[in-house]
Amino acid sequence: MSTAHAHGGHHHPFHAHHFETLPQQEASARMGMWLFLGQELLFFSAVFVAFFVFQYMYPEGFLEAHRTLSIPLGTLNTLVLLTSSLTMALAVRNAQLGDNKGVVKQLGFTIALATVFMIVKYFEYSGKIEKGQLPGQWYTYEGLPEGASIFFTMYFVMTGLHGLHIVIGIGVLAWILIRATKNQFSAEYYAPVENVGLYWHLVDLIWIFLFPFLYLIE
Amino acid sequence: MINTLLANANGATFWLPVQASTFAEVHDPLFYFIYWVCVVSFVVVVGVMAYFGVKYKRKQEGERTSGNRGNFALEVGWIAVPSVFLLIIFWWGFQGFVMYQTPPANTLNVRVTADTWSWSFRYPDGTVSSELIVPVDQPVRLTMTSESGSAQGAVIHSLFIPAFRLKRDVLPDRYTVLWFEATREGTYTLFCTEYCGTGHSEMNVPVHVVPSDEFAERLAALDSAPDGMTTAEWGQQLFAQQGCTACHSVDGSRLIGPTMQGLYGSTREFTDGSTRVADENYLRESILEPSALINVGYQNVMPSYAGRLTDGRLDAIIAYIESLAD
Amino acid sequence: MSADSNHNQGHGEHHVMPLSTYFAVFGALLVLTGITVLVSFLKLGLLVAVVIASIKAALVVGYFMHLKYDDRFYSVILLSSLFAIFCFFLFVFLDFTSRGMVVPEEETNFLRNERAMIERLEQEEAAAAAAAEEEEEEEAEEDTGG
Amino acid sequence: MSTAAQTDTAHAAGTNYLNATKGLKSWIFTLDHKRIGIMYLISILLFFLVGGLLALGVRAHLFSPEGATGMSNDTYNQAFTLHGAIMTFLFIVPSIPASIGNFFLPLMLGAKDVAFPKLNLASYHLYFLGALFFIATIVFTGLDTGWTFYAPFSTDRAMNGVILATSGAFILGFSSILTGVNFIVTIHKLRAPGLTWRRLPLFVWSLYATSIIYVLATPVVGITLLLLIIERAFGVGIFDPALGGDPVLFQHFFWFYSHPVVYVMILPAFGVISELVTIHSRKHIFGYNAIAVSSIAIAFIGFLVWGHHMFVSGQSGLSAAVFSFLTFLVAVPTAIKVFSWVATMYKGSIVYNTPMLYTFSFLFLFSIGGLTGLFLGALATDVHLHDTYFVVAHFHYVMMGSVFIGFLGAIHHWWPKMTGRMYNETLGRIACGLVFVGFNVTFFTQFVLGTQGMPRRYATYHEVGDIEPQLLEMFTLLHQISTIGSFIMAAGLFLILFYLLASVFKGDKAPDNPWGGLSLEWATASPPIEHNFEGQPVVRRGPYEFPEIDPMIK
Repeated sequence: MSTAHAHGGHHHPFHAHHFETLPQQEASARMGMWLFLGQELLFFSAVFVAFFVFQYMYPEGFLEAHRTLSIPLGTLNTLVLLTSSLTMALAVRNAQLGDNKGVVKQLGFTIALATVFMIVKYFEYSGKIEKGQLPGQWYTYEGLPEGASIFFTMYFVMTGLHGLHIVIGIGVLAWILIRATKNQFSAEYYAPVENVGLYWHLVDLIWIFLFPFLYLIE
Repeated sequence: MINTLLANANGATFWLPVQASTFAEVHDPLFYFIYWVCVVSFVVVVGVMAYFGVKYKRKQEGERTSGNRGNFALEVGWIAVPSVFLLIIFWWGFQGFVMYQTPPANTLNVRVTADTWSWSFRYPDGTVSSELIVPVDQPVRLTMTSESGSAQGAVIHSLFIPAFRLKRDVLPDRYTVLWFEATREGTYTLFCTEYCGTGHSEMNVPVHVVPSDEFAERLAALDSAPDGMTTAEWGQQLFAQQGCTACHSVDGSRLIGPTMQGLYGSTREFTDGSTRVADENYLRESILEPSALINVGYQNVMPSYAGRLTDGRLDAIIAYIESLAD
Repeated sequence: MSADSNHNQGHGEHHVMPLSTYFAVFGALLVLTGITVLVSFLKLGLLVAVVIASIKAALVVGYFMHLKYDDRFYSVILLSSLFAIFCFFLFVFLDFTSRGMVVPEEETNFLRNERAMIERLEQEEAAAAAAAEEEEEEEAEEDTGG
Repeated sequence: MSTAAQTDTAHAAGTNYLNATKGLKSWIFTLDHKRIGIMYLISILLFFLVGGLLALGVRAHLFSPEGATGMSNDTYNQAFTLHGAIMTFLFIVPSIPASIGNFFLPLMLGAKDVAFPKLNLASYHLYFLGALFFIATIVFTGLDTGWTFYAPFSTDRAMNGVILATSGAFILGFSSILTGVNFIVTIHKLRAPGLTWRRLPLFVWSLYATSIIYVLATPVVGITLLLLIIERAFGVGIFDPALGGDPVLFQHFFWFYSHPVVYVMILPAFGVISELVTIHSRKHIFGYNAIAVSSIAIAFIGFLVWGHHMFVSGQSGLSAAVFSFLTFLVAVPTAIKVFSWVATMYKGSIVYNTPMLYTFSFLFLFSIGGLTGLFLGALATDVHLHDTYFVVAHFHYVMMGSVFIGFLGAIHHWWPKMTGRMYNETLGRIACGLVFVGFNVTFFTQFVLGTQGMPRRYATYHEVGDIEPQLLEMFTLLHQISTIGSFIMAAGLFLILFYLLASVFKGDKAPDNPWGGLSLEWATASPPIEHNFEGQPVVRRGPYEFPEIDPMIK
């Protein structure tokens, strides 16, 4: 299809026929990604609203319940995720420079860090499940004021949704890692790396807010 | 046709039902103000449209049309003028809303409980009624909540009395407050307007506005059959009013619960394997504590009526069920 | 194609930031994380945490996500989302925090503690009953007096 | 290479997007926005048929106080729930944007396709998947929550279809979001040379505003429904007060989406009317900037007014007042549009064809729909009218009387371009009249029902709890008139179905530009060729600068 509409310029294999130029296509892809990120923010905003509403309703329950969370584990995960953000940004930079090997290396780091994050999460979750610090009707832990069960509902919903995004992130990171091993990216075509990067930074952004709200604020 | 409606309507108009509360007196003028704003705006917009439609109907292909692309003054004008009316309507509505939300002192306090699918009203002296009885010209405050006597959770209902122009949602585990002062004696209807399942459309009961001096009498009379009615007949009436008919038929057909036809004196089988003859004691217990024994083949969904039926009413309902024996 | 689609949209492909910028931003993020953890022990509350988190977010968005060097329209998208989120928070909280402000009676609305509600009602009812009794007594006195 | 109609020379090989490739597979996996638009159109109309038949069942049942059809309360509740859910999620939210919009947006921009054709196909597939969930709900379980899924009824008590249906709505949400993203990027990046923002057809502006809402509001209902699913499946207690949750929070979440989505429905119809009223009266639109800007304004103010669905739910008096005030604010840009359309007709050359008749109907019905909103926006009157048939009548005037009539107008206006065939004009006018009369008979009576106090979602209205006899008499009469009206309307709609289908097989061949339109979709063949245009069209003037316009006449 695209060959039938050659406009005389270069023709990149990933250049779709309905775009005049590759940069136009790249910019469109990025704009689409930013719009997608906008909706992601709205998606998460609802659980934040719910969290604060319940905190307003049950201040004591939330305070006592949040003290049962482990600040060291939370901080560790924050550091892990921030570092993965750095490696992701470096992967994009390598892609900009057309260095597919560098992309592979940095994406490898990012995936590894994401996995570490999930492992830490696993230990946190299993601790909660053991103690019965669970949502709603599953809540069996004793000794916390009214509203603690809602705190754990929100804890699991918020970190669960975020974790789901991490898992999806690992999937798409792996996908572009494979594409990078095939040398598919170049200085003029690297939008997939960049867009996955934007997604990954968003996951990090959400955690930047989740961490203090859930673990820290007294 | 409209005239017949009006003639039948007992003080009601084509647009609004009987005006029977102080809030209705506040509501109706605002309603008609908006109504006339709408009528005039509609006539202007559609009238101008129709005029242009007729006047500028195409007479020949390719005829010249105006090069007009806008008119700043006109556009500012039609932003400004409606805005003024919108502000008036907003402010007027807000005033009424504050009144609707602010009960005066010295109200008669009635506690309202909504269940699926019946209402119960508890008066300060402890009398419980399934119909709302209030004295005329006396502010009444309803403190409302939704409960569930059955295994399933309580849901949101909404109490609506068109003659009083009043409505407020009734929530589980919360209390909402509504107040009114009835200004006109008579019997009106109270509807549930928040969708609540199977019996939603049958969750309506009468509201009796009675003279103040008869009020105490009416409350007392809640406990015995009205004049000219046998206990069983009264029981039949109560059976319908309490919403029993939503789940229990009296003609042998199967609804959510067992039919009442031939129930009395029959032997019932229960999910725990026991059996029992349906005598008066059984009926009484299964109304007050329905989840204790569940008939085989039915769900544990009936709410408890403990605290919602006075003894006299309970007896009447039992008498009615007895009268349906084979 | 369109006039503004090809050339004048500060496309980031030629803007490769130096490595030092990335590490500087990363360092700042680490420091801010440290601060926010330390500050939490001082119990300074929500505001400080939100401010620090916002600075961190701005760093990530601005540098790691290249927003600073990209098409301004992306910032418009971000701001529109934040506007919608702001409205969402504002009005939900307006409702939950202002009950009872215009209408004092609303304090009873959505009261979650049933016992408190029943007590309150019973007190009112008792007071009303007492008042009624007094009236009756007065009437009775008047009767005997008469 | 200009907008001038050079392309009416029959396309060399006589191929167009319809016959370029053959076979069912070439449709299901097509990346052509026009074919995707057509698939949307067919699916949407199919679900309109299902929802419409349910509505007829509902209306027939209400013909007598005890229920004329003899269906049980539970059956009735499922019927009205599915009517609402199907009409909202499967019909009206995607209606104009996904079908007409998909087809015409790239054409109007002079582009070969939307920015992300694969994403476009994916959103159609998601739509279809979501629709399958709704069908599964009908076939396997039941759904009796009302389309609003209010907690705690939906988490606790309702039939088991809740999880299926909400999952379906969740998936449909993603379909909407992807469409929105696609449209915004397309409008930004794929405009033809010379097509500046101020030369965009107003339909494109309205799609732009719609897409903003798709992207910013839909995710919230996504998460809300997800939380509802989690709550129903696991009992986590977010919305269920028995577990410490808050049902009013659900209402806030739900309406944060569901009010803006009302503008998703109406804005494209506004755009359609802007096109129709100009072309068929050969006039430049009155106040182009005001109409374009007010679309965007409505999209944003639409996010600030959701609480007017909750005036009696027990939200605080202060927030009720704020929401009421903002609700009146949104009335202003809407009024601007209506006045501008009427003013556009001034000194025009108005032709009375079917699309123009729909435009007149739209203005008539939308005026009623919009004005009756004033009763519901004012706090004191809303207390009386909330959750009564007045609300039912109001939103049917807006959604059916305006959006659906706009949709019909759009279909008639662009039918020649989409299919290359002309429909029967006489039947078109008759059907328009039937729908208009039937609609008013059906729904105007419901205003009176509502003000008299008839609550909505009632399966029966006989005297279980002693409804006052005079009310009962009135309710019965009005319900009967309303039911009769609904069948008149149905007759009109079936007539439309008939002659449109007939036109596909037997209709006269349509010229490339039957109405003399200036926007780019008229500058290509009817039906368009596979890649829309022969070469790249270039725009040199605005879409409403008709040759008949004489700048000397003021």
